[in-house]
Amino acid sequence: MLTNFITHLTAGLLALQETTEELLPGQDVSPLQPGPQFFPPQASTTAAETDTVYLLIFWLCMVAFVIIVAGTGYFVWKYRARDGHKAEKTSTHDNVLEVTWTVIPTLLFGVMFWVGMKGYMGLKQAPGDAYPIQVTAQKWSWKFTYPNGAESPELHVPIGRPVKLTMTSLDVLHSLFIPAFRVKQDVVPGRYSMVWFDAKDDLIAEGKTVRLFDLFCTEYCGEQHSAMITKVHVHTDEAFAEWAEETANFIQNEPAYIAGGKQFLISGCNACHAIDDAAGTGPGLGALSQWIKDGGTVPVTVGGIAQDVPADDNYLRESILQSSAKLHVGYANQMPLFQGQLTEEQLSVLMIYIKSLADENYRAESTLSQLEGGDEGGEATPNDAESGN
Amino acid sequence: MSSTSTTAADAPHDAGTGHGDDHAHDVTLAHHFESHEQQFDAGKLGIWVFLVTEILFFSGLFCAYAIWRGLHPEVFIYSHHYLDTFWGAVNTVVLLVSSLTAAWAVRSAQLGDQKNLVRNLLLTIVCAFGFLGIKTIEYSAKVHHGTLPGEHFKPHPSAMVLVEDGEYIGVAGDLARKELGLVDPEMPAGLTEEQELALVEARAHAIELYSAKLVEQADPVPPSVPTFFSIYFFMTGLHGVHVVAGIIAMFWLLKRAKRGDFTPKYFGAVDYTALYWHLVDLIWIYLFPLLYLIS
Amino acid sequence: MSATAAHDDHHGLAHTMSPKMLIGIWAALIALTGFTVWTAGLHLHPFDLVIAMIIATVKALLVALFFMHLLYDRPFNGLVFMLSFVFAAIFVVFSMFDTGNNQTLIAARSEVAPVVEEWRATIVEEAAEGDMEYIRGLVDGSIPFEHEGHGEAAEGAPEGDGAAAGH
Amino acid sequence: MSSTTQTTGTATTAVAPQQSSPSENYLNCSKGFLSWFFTLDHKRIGIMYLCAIFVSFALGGFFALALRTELFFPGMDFPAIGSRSPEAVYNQMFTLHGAIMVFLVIIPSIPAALGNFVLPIMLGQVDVAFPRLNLFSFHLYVIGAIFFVATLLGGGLDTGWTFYTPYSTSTDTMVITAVMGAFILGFSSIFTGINFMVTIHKMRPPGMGFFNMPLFLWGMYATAVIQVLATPVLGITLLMLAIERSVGLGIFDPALGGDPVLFQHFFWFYSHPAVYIMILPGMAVISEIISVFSRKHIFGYKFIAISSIAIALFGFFVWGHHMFTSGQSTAMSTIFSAITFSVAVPSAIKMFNWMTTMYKGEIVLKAPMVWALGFMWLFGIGGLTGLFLGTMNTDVYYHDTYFVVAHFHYVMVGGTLWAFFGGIYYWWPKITGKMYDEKPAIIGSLVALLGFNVLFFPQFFLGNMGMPRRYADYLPEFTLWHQVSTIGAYILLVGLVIVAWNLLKSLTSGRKAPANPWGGNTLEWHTSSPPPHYNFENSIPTADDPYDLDRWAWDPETQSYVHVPLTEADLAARAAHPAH
Repeated sequence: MLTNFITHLTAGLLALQETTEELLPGQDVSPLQPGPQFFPPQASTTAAETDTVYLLIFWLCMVAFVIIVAGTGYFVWKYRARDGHKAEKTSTHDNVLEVTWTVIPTLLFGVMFWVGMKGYMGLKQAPGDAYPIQVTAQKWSWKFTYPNGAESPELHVPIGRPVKLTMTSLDVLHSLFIPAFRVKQDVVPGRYSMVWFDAKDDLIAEGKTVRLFDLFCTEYCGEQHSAMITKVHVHTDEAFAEWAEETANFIQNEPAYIAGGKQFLISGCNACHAIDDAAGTGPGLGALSQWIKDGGTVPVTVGGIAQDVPADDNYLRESILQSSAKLHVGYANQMPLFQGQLTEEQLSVLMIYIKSLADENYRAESTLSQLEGGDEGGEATPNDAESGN
Repeated sequence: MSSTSTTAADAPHDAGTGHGDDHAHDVTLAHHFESHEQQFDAGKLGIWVFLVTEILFFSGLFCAYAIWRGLHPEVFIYSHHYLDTFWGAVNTVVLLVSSLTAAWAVRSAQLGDQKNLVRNLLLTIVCAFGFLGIKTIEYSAKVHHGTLPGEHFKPHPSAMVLVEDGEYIGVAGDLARKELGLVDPEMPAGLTEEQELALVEARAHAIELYSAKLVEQADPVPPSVPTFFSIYFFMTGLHGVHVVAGIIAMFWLLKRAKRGDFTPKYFGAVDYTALYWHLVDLIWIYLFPLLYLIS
Repeated sequence: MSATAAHDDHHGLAHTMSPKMLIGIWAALIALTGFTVWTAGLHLHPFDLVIAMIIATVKALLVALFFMHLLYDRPFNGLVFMLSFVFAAIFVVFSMFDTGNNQTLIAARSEVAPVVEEWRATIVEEAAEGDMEYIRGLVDGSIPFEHEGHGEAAEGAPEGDGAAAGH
Repeated sequence: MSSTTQTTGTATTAVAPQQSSPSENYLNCSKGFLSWFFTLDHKRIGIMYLCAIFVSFALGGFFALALRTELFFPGMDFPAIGSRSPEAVYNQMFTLHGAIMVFLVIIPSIPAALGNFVLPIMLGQVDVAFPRLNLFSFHLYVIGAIFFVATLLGGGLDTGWTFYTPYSTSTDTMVITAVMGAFILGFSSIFTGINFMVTIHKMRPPGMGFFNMPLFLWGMYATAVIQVLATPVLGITLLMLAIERSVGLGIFDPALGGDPVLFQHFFWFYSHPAVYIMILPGMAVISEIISVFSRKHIFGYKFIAISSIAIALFGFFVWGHHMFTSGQSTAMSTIFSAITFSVAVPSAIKMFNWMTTMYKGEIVLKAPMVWALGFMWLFGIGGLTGLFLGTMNTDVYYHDTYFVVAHFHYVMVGGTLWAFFGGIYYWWPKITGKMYDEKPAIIGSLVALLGFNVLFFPQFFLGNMGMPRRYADYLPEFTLWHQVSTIGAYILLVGLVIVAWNLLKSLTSGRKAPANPWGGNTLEWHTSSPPPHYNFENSIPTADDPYDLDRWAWDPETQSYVHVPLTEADLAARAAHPAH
């Protein structure tokens, strides 16, 4: 642990200097006006109201806090025990005072409740013409589905238009949080929850087409909870239309192993699986790919009994759709079932991609960082960083 | 709940406060109490507060029940056909009898009537065992039907509720018995044990097949039926645990009563246990209609 | 000590119930039990639940007031007891209200419980192949029953393997 | 019910306590492990709780430091343990930190440890109403703690202390063991509550009506009300969770048609009132300390007393404010938000009354008062930041971010733990019969205060920046404040080490404590330090106005306060102005 720590000490200090990040084509990174008091920029139409409510309460609290600290501090100094000073007999109760400091806070609290409630109602009622996006969360990835059938692991939205997310989870509770938009909503298995926002239309400068914001999972969901971070891409209208069109048809339009790599990201496989041999929450897939290529075997447990099974297409297919059937030795049964979640088409490109990992001819083109550099791209997850080591 | 301390207590007895009752050697008064009255009242408040915690404890289950019944009324209407109202009612009566004897035990203790105290306690214990016995009959029927909670819910095909013209007509196995004239099947005389067994099996099998045939007439089974049985077993099971605890307490009282511990000045333990027992009864008074009398 | 009813004894530390009262209350409880079973049989939808609850509450009151001596006890004990119901009610009502509000959200995605689904599938499959004649034959003994477990016995059924009872 | 009449007439009969401590006291009247572990003496039980709580606190604190250390840099610094990844190790640590601190430390801290010691003596009694139940609840505490240790050793727990479904029903860690531990600890808490409630109701001494009770007892009473009303619901919830996990109950499981949000209702119905189980006793201790160390009668006694009860009762109506983003219906959220603010009012009332008590007093800055002042500031921040979380749209932003983490640590550590330490210093002479060294005590308190603020104040900034809680790793832009926070954790550690060293040292080298070192007028100061086995050597003093500090005068010779009987003039003054 100590060596780890020292490594990070140096790495961390270096990281502080390194701020350059690979940019997407057309990405706007010009600074936005930050929100008050460490808040991120107000990037949605409702953000300003939340911040105003915050500031109102903040200043009221400051007044109260100054009264407490200054009052106690002054009394401690003024009435400190010392020679010649005696406690004075004062009244032990005063109903007028009591009523005063009961009524005034009550009224102020009433104001806070009221403004907070008004803001909340605004967050709850999506405009009727909102652009609908379906959100499916699972350990530990997001999948966003758009009306034209496009799917993506990162959220893409058009600028200046209300967007309504209808969300559900396939396993445990998650929570979608976009700080810059000041919205958060739990994603509950077994029901739909809704959140809406409208990205302000002055976020992207002339000549640029996209701006990125962070999107976090804020409901604790297990091991890789802290890696369940993704990006929101706010596109200009034309760029969004183009992106949606391209993404909806990527399986048809791209070579299978490239499309498979994108599907790999969309399905969130990269949250647990490295594409080389590195172990994550799940086994690295490079080794498996090699085994399949070599006609080798995989050490698995079936119903608790360890055995070696042939590494072939059927094994791969079964492991994707129903991983619990043959569990790779040394890993917990954590993987979600993809049965019914993937079309045959998606499954086949995914399998082609995984099998291509062992193949020199494809590897260079189909590595994830390469894919992420495109429209799908964005923040490298900690796992990718690991696999790069 | 009793707070009496049998450890001899020679507390400093408060001459200064004017409560100089001479009770230093009264083993029925704990050293930290001033008087029997204070001791009794403290215990009584204690047990009432304990009963409050019991009610809130059960309230969680009643809440789950209420919410589930609100969400899925069809499940409750469907599933309650598995519960036997007859045995439920009999058990209610058994518990009411035990409540009477428990209350009477308190009266006997208050009057110092040791013989009646012992007798009433015994009767209460008998009723409590009777209650558990009947519960066992009901539970074994559930086990037989496979209508167990949650993931253990694997009902036997003959244990399916059937519907005709939107009306529930009963559990398939029961209907099959009626239809096939198997309501009290008599064994032909002179069969070997093996043949008897075979016949029983044949009949059981027939019932199964018959009920399976009827299934087609049934409306879709409501989802979440297993949860009804979860709630049923949880509520009645927890209640059963309380009955067992009551029995243990009652045996302890019985032992002390026989020893002659209780006097008109000192009968708190009997009173407190009886209060607990009445609460167990009271909870059943609600469980019975909520689980058995749904229509 | 607390209030006492004129016709009741009062011994020592607490109120004592007379045998007459005890039996009377008990008889009332039994009668109410019979009554509630009877009303349940009448299928007075949608009032059946309300009626059953009113009867249960009357019974509970009888038990609490007399068997538990609340009527004669210190009022504070009664207050404490009542308080528990108030708080239980807050808990149940608030939770129910919220869940009731969300019912549509839940219903939108509620899936049929897999276990029930599976169960139905097997039964329907089995039922399709059943045959009354065969069943009657089994019962009256005209069709011999091989006692070698259900599965094999069922295979003798005219139409089929589907009738194999799943155990 | 009790009478509230004054008993000024009998007050003169109060006898000054013996200044010379009797040779035999509760500490040395019997010896051996069993004489402690199976004692019925509330004082010994209180001390055993105190020790157990300190051990748990050390364990929980160790986890906290490990977490903070890991968070010093972005990236994972924990080693993988067995098949558990570094992230999984982190998750288990924050879970156990939370569970241990909540269930084993904060909830029992003041009621079970200090309350057990002080409450019967304050009432002039030999013991609590049910001594064996009291011992039983301590044994339950130990058993519950053993379950937690078993969880720790047997595979850990990674659900967070909140046990939210369906994660808790699907994870492969030792949820059932931990849940059973919490269940048992819940009953320990319930039995303590029953005991205190009955003791306060039925065993007040002559002359002590409800409105003559020390405010500490009011706090204990309000706490007991919550313990009795809320904890059973936690019990049944945890039982349901255990059964849900073992056989698939179906009530919380969406796969069986259940509703995971329902679990949150069940859980917070207990756990929100539970935060008042944590803070009310703290407020109770502070009410005592502020008055005694300002040498003034407490101001607004009735308002402080009733506000405790108000907090206890209102606390039951507000649990939904933990669920504004959970999928709770908008209508319920609105109702819960509105009621939430009603709980803030009584806390404000207390704060203002304490300040007014200090007004024109003679403020003695000894260790208990320093902790009490720290309490007022830290709880002030904790309480005020709570307003952002009760307000609906700001809560949507803050829910499950570091802002919440900072807020509840300000309340639970800055509030409860500060009051706990204040109370320990305040009653230390009474409990141990030894005086501690004043200077290191104050230094320890100030270092801890500094460390605490450096530790948790930056977390408000992190919250504003949008840093989610329960993250094993974070984005680089959060690095700076995480580092400041980690440094604060070590400063706090230094402060607490000074405190521990100071207290332990007093046991061996401390000056012998007089009966009344601070001049308090509650009944525990009327007996020797440490008290005899049955609390009062000769006679139990008649209860008087607990805040009439004029009854005690400083005697430089014995370095303690001595009792001053009421004069005719005092009696006349009282007749003219009844105290409350």
